[in-house]
Amino acid sequence: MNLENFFLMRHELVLTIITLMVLIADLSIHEDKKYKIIALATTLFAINLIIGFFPSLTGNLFGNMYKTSDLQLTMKNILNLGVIVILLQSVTWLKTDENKLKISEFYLLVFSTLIGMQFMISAGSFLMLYLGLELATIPMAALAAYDRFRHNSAEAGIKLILSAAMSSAVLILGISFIYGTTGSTYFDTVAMHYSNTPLQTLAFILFFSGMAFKISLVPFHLWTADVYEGSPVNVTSYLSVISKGASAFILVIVLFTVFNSIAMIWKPLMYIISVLTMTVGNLFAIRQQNLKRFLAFSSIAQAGFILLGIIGASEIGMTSVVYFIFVYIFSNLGAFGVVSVIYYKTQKECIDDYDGLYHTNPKLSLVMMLALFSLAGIPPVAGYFGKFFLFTAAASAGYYWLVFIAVLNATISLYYYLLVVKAMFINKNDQPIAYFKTDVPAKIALIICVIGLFVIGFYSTIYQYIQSISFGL
Amino acid sequence: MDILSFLVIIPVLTVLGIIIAKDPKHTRIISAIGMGLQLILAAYLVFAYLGERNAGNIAEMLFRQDYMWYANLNIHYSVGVDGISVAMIALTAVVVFAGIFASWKVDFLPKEFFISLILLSTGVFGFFISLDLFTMFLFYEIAVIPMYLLIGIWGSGPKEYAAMKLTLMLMGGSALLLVGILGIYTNSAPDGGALTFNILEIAKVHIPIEAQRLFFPMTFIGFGILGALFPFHTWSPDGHASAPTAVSMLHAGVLMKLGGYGAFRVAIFLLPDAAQELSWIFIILTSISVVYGAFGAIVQKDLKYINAYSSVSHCGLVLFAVLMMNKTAMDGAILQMISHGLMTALFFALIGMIYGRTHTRMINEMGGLMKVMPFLGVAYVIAGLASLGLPGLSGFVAEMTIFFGAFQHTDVFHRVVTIVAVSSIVITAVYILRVVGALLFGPIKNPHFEHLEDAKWFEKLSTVTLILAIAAIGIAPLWLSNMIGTSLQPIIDKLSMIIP
Amino acid sequence: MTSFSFTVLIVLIPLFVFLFVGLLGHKMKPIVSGIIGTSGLAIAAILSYFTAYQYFFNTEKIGGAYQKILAFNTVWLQFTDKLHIDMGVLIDPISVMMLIVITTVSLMVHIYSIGYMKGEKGFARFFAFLSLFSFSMLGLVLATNIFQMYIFWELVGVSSFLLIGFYYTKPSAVSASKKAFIVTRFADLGFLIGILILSFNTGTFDFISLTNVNGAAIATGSGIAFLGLSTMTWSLILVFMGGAGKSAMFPLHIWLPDAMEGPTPVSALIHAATMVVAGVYLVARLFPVYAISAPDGLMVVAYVGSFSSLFAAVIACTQYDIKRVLAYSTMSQIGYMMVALGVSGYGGHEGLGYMASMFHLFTHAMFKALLFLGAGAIIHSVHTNLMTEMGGLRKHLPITHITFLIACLTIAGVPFLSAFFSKDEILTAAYHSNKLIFVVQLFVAGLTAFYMFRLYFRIFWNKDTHYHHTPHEAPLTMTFPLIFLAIASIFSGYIPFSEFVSSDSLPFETEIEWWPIAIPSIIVGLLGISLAYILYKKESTLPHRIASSVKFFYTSAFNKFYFDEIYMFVTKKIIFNYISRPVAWFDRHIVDGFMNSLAWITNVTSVKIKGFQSGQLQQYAFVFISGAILLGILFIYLFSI
Amino acid sequence: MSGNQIMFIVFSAMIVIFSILTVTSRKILRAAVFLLFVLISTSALYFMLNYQFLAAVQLTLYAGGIVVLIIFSVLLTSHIDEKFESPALLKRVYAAIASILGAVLVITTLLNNTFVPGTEAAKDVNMNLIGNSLISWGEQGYALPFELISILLLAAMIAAIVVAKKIKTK
Amino acid sequence: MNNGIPIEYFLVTATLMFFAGVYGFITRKNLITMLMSVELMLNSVNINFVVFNRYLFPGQLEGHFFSLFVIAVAASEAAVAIAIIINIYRNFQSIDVEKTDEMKF
Repeated sequence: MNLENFFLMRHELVLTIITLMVLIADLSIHEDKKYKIIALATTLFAINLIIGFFPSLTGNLFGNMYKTSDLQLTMKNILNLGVIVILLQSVTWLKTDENKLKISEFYLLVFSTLIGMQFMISAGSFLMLYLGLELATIPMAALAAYDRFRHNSAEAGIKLILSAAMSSAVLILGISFIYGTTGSTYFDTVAMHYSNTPLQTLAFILFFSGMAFKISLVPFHLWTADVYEGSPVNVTSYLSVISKGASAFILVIVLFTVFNSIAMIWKPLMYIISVLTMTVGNLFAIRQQNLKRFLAFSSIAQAGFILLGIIGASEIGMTSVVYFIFVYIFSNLGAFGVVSVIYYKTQKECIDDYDGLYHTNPKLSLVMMLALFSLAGIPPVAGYFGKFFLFTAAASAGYYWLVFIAVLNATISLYYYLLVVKAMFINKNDQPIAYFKTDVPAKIALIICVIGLFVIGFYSTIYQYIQSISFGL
Repeated sequence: MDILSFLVIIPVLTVLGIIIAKDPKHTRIISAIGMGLQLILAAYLVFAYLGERNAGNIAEMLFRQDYMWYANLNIHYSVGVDGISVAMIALTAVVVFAGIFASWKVDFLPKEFFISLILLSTGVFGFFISLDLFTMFLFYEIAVIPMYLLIGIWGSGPKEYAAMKLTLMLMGGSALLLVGILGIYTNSAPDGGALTFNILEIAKVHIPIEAQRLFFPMTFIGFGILGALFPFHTWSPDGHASAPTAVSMLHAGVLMKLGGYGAFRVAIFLLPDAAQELSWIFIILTSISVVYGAFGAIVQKDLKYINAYSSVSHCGLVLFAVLMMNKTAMDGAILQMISHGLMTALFFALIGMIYGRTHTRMINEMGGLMKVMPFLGVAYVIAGLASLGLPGLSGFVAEMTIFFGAFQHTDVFHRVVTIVAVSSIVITAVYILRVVGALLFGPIKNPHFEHLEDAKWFEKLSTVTLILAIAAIGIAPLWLSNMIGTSLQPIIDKLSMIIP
Repeated sequence: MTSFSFTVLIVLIPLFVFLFVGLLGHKMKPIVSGIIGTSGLAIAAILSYFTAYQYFFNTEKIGGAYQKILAFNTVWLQFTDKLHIDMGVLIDPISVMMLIVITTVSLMVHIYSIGYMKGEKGFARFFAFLSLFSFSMLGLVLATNIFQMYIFWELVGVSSFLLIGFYYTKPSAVSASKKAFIVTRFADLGFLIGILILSFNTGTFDFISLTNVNGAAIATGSGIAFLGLSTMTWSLILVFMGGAGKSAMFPLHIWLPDAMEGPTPVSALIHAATMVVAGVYLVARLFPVYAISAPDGLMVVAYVGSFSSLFAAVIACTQYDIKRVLAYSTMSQIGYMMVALGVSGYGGHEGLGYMASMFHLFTHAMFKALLFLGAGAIIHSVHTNLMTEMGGLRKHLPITHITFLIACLTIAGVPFLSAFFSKDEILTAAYHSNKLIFVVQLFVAGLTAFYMFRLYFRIFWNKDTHYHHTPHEAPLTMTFPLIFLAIASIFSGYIPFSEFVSSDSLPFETEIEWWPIAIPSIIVGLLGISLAYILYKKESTLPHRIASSVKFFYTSAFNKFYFDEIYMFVTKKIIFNYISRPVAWFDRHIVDGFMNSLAWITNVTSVKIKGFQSGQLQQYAFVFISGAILLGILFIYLFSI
Repeated sequence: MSGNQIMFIVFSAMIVIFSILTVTSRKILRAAVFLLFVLISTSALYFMLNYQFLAAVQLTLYAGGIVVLIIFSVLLTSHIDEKFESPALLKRVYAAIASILGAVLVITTLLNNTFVPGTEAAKDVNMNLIGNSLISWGEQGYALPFELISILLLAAMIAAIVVAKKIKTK
Repeated sequence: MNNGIPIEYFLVTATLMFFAGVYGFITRKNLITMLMSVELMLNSVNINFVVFNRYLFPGQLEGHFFSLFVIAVAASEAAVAIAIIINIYRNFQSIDVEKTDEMKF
């Protein structure tokens, strides 16, 4: 082990160091000045983000337990990018009275879950995958329950931790069978020994159920809406964007590298799950009033679309999944950003409350609209490109009917996204949300999102870069 | 110089200009200037195109520009025009220009209104210049979405319902379309090689017939929904009825043409075998559209509904002609698109102006308006006459070309449906005269109408632009018809190769 | 050979006048627009006379026949390689004759209108429309091909529509104009389909190649196609349908009486002299095709014409509105022309009917225009259309009285007036071809004389009605055309028509067959006049008693045999209530309902499945586990590959 | 029947019975104690399989740590002698169906599977090996997970504190 | 083979334990008992790992260590879960899972 090796896993290392620094700072700062942690942690994380973009080596460490490649590095960078946006959006919330004394805990928990996700992405064995997953989940429950005196927050926390615990039990049951049939938990070895004997199929399905839980695929999604609704807004966006993105990444990697040999099993599986997820997510989203819950179901439906790329099971598929998640992060963060800004100013988070928003807060409405259009896959925002490439991937593999169902679902989804747009732009309201100034960090975060929404779509280099690095998988 | 891209750039710049504009007046002026430039550019394009052709340039598409965009999917930003697209671009420019003036007095959120309107037109222009299915679809969707806001915010009546229905149905159509396009893409290299979205390159290969059978209906219905194909037309009456003036103009005038244009440029051109094989189904549907729309229009009371149904009928004729798949009929189809685009835009502009004065669109509440507003009345009569196919106006030229083209088929089926389609001209006359009679003639029913003002200058400008265009085509159709016909040749050649 | 390219101007001048007056008319003094219109037409008329002179006297004939001269031709629209619509001017005997008729009558009507329309709102508009009509009608007759004819045919229709509906604030005028347009439009549908079939079979629109007796076109499509008739016959019958519509032949006649809602000069010009004979002209244009390749079609023409003329004459006897009487008389007279064409053969003396038809068209234009203009003068002075409210007008309106009498005598077929000759030729042709038709036409001649003199006596003799305003003679602008046309009515019969117009363009000789044609014709005419004299010279109850004695028949005829009602029933009830309404309903409820129900189903499903998201953590777990198990079962056992 | 087999039967029977009792007992403290029995029996199985270290960890961490934690929290939140009302019948039926179906599925699949033993020679499991493995970073080294679990424990601690601690409100 | 007890016996035992846990998780109303059910499930998986390791792949210790880490994870999970349960108790004055359903549909 030498310095180069450290550099190889710099994402995780730097993040760990930052976490520790925040912890130390927290211990040494007086209670009344805790707010300084905000600036410190954000700056540190920004540095981490930049370090992440340094060119780097790729390779395996710890006897293949830790793997990194350009693709995985990119994924981590994407996650970091998302997290910094969330951190910026959270500032308003953290400055509220209630959170005054637990500012640093927020950062600690976010960073440690992020470490978990990054290890998960870089996992080279099921053990690392499992541990990363747990690290990404257990503190997350605390984040969900962060607003201690809100019933909903507590409820979200308990629902998350218990269902996560159960799902991870199912997941490791699957892993135990994988181990039992292949004699290893290392991806490389497993991949060599995997075939479609019944037990291995069962093992795969159990494993997949556990992962599906994290990505909220139907029928493993039921926790999602409640947890999203109950959690503080920024935690919800963290959950729906980063946590989900990371899990989707690793699912793709595992499917393509480890379970490649049973693609004939998981392709039809994905087909079924994808159709179910899109449809159910959409059907539930239609009736929602609470925006967080609404976005929860919408993000369930979005997960269904991701499967389309996976099912493409090709270079294009891989690329489009990563690309879509990238786009999705920005779109969803844009939407959640607006929700959070408004929620912490006015405590309103229902679609009805947004009636006539455009007339008082036009900029926020526009950002929201762009974000929703991106989620719906309407050009010229990036979501269109994301969806198009996913569909291309699935179509290239010959799944035309699946694409058709997906596009129909995209149409349904457009319906409910438009409901929000309608509320903001069309509906009349005697007492709309009054005009207010958005805090600077949140504003920056929203601007980043909007720029991202346009740039990612039109600047094809991003997509091409992703493709160039996903070649090896 | 990449003059085609300017067609997209100018509107975008105009939108940016509007965003910085300070007050509604500036907004209007900027829009007018922008779209005026666009009109000039379109006119220049027509002449440049004809010049090139006269100079002996026989390339299928002129003014080609091609930039690689998404290299790994072989997606290009690829533009080029032939006579057909040039004609459609000119149509769009005219209608948008007229639309700006028809909505001169929008006072509720004018800035947003013009932005949406021009964005919509951006999509349309982009659609017509695209040679790449990807960008084509992109622009198509860009064109559809501003409709929602335009109808939802500035519309009237059950606008939210109508806007939603319209958007969803069109998006449902684009769902089919997307699958079709992807299907074409994935089959675009049956002999190996790179898959492509480029229309011209796809046209060179022979897509396997099984794939064609699957994707032709998808593509055709996808575009057909936008072209108000029976039974997928119901967004049209509600949408038009609720939309504000300029939007109805643009929508019926231009956006619906995307359907017809796409149907032949993509569905027929790229999937000719299946088109031959399956056209009979759609011919039946379109001929139903033609007659059905006309009958539907007879009993309507709302002016916009009448026009919407009439659009169903007329646009049905476009698709009908496209499906006839011979040069004359297709020529007629394009002419009909242009002609219908102009006259329906004129109709909607006038209806908007009348509604703005009378605050009703119910024909039974009106009457004798000719007396108080002769200019609008005359214009309405002209629009009506164009619609019922009076010689000397564009509608006649288009319809006749279609009928004669369609009648070139020697089998009974094609001839019978042609005669069915022809019979619509009588029904059209019935409802047009009914409207004109009830609206303009007779005694004035409502005493308030006695003091209504006639058109203002901007309204006149809008109306006259359209009338001139209609008359120009109606009186001297040959150059246009030839311009289209020449460009149709490659398509016909491709079709004739597979006709047994 | 003389160049006839200037003839384009005959068509274009009215067009320019129309555009000029139409666009700028409201800015001028009314009289200025009247003068511009009239002078424009005067130029056109002069040019027409010049054309006629040049054509008939200064142009070389080939083989003794008048040549068809393509004075001007340009491609207007190209359909296929073979089929293209041209715009041009075709000069041949009948088109030249029509030029004369149209420009003459039109000029007279223009002059007349300056007086008649004085003080009307929309004076300029009226003249603009008149010019538009003249333009269209001239374009129609000069058409080089059937499609150009169709184009102008439609334009004529629309000008007629505009002029009938000239008093657009009057609901009856509006509905009359609508009716006229729609009925003729319906007929035009047949015309159009006819053209479709004809042009497809022959591969050309062009009249010259179509009617070339030795050409390929005429020989095509002779095989039996449908219901025992050949394609060619069908197409020509359909084309005739268009002609029947314009010329108000039974059963497409219903619009013509209503069209009298228009200003009277319009009735004179359009609905008496020119437009309504377009149908006759159309058949004459295509006559060689009819005669050679579709004799069955020609039979149809003959019977339709004959029936129409009888039918109209009967109705005319019962009407009280003077313009309606004239309208039915027009219909009846056009029936004559159709009969003449129908019974005619092709070439030489066989083609007598053809010549007679054109001849009658010519004379009819003059005297019927005169009648209408006279009627206009009467209406102008007494402000009513109903003959029941008139009587004894001969004292008040001397010039009108005399000219009207001349016209009545002419139409009644009194010897040595123009119609005597033309009608005589028709009867001759009919006699040699079809005796039944001959008898009918002879009877109609009697009826004609009767109803015309019924009209004459009711207006100018009969009781002395008391008028609110003492009627006085019309101004010179109105009486001049009356006098001019009266002269024309008297003398136009002496034109040696067969020298100029014949089916094969070869001049031939005609002579009056006194027996058995001319004499009986004169006798029935005189009988009719006498009957009218007895019944209507003085006020009496006799007509009433006669009417009551054949009450059923009389009422039917008075109500035009209920044709309006039947049509009303068909359009209003059947089309409106049983087709359109259901279509609209179907559209709203079934088609749209289907689309809406998709949305509804989605929403309902959404509500129905909300129970899955019960908020109960344990239920979530249950679904999770069940899902995993089911997927396991599915993929292990069902998909076991 | 060897002693091993008897032991196995005893312990596995205990595991199964007490598991079921844990999830059906209507008194919470009893359930906790039954859980303890299950965990101890499991640890006994580990001993049988010759994984003493793991068995020890099982006893200390699981039985000693978690169960005690659970019992504490039970004491904090419930009355000890409170008897639950039994869950709704329908719920039990559903749960039973799911569980039994799942068990049947897994068991049949397991029984149908032929397990292929690895070819490597058995390793002697001793503390030395375990300790070395935990800090080595090569193949079969667990330094990285070990570090990771430390972060996890730290994070869990922070998480538990942040959620549960009482904050002085002003 | 090993000790004369077939591997399947262990696995069946573990499976029964797992699904007992599942049953408990679905039926128990008390949050803490649900947590206990989860512990049962995790424990059962541990047995699987250990048994596989011992019976099939004694050449390395992957299963063994996996169990070890699962135990650690279970502990931290329990800690956080209990913290949240206590918080729930403070908020709802009850730890009945059926009462924590304020958010639904």
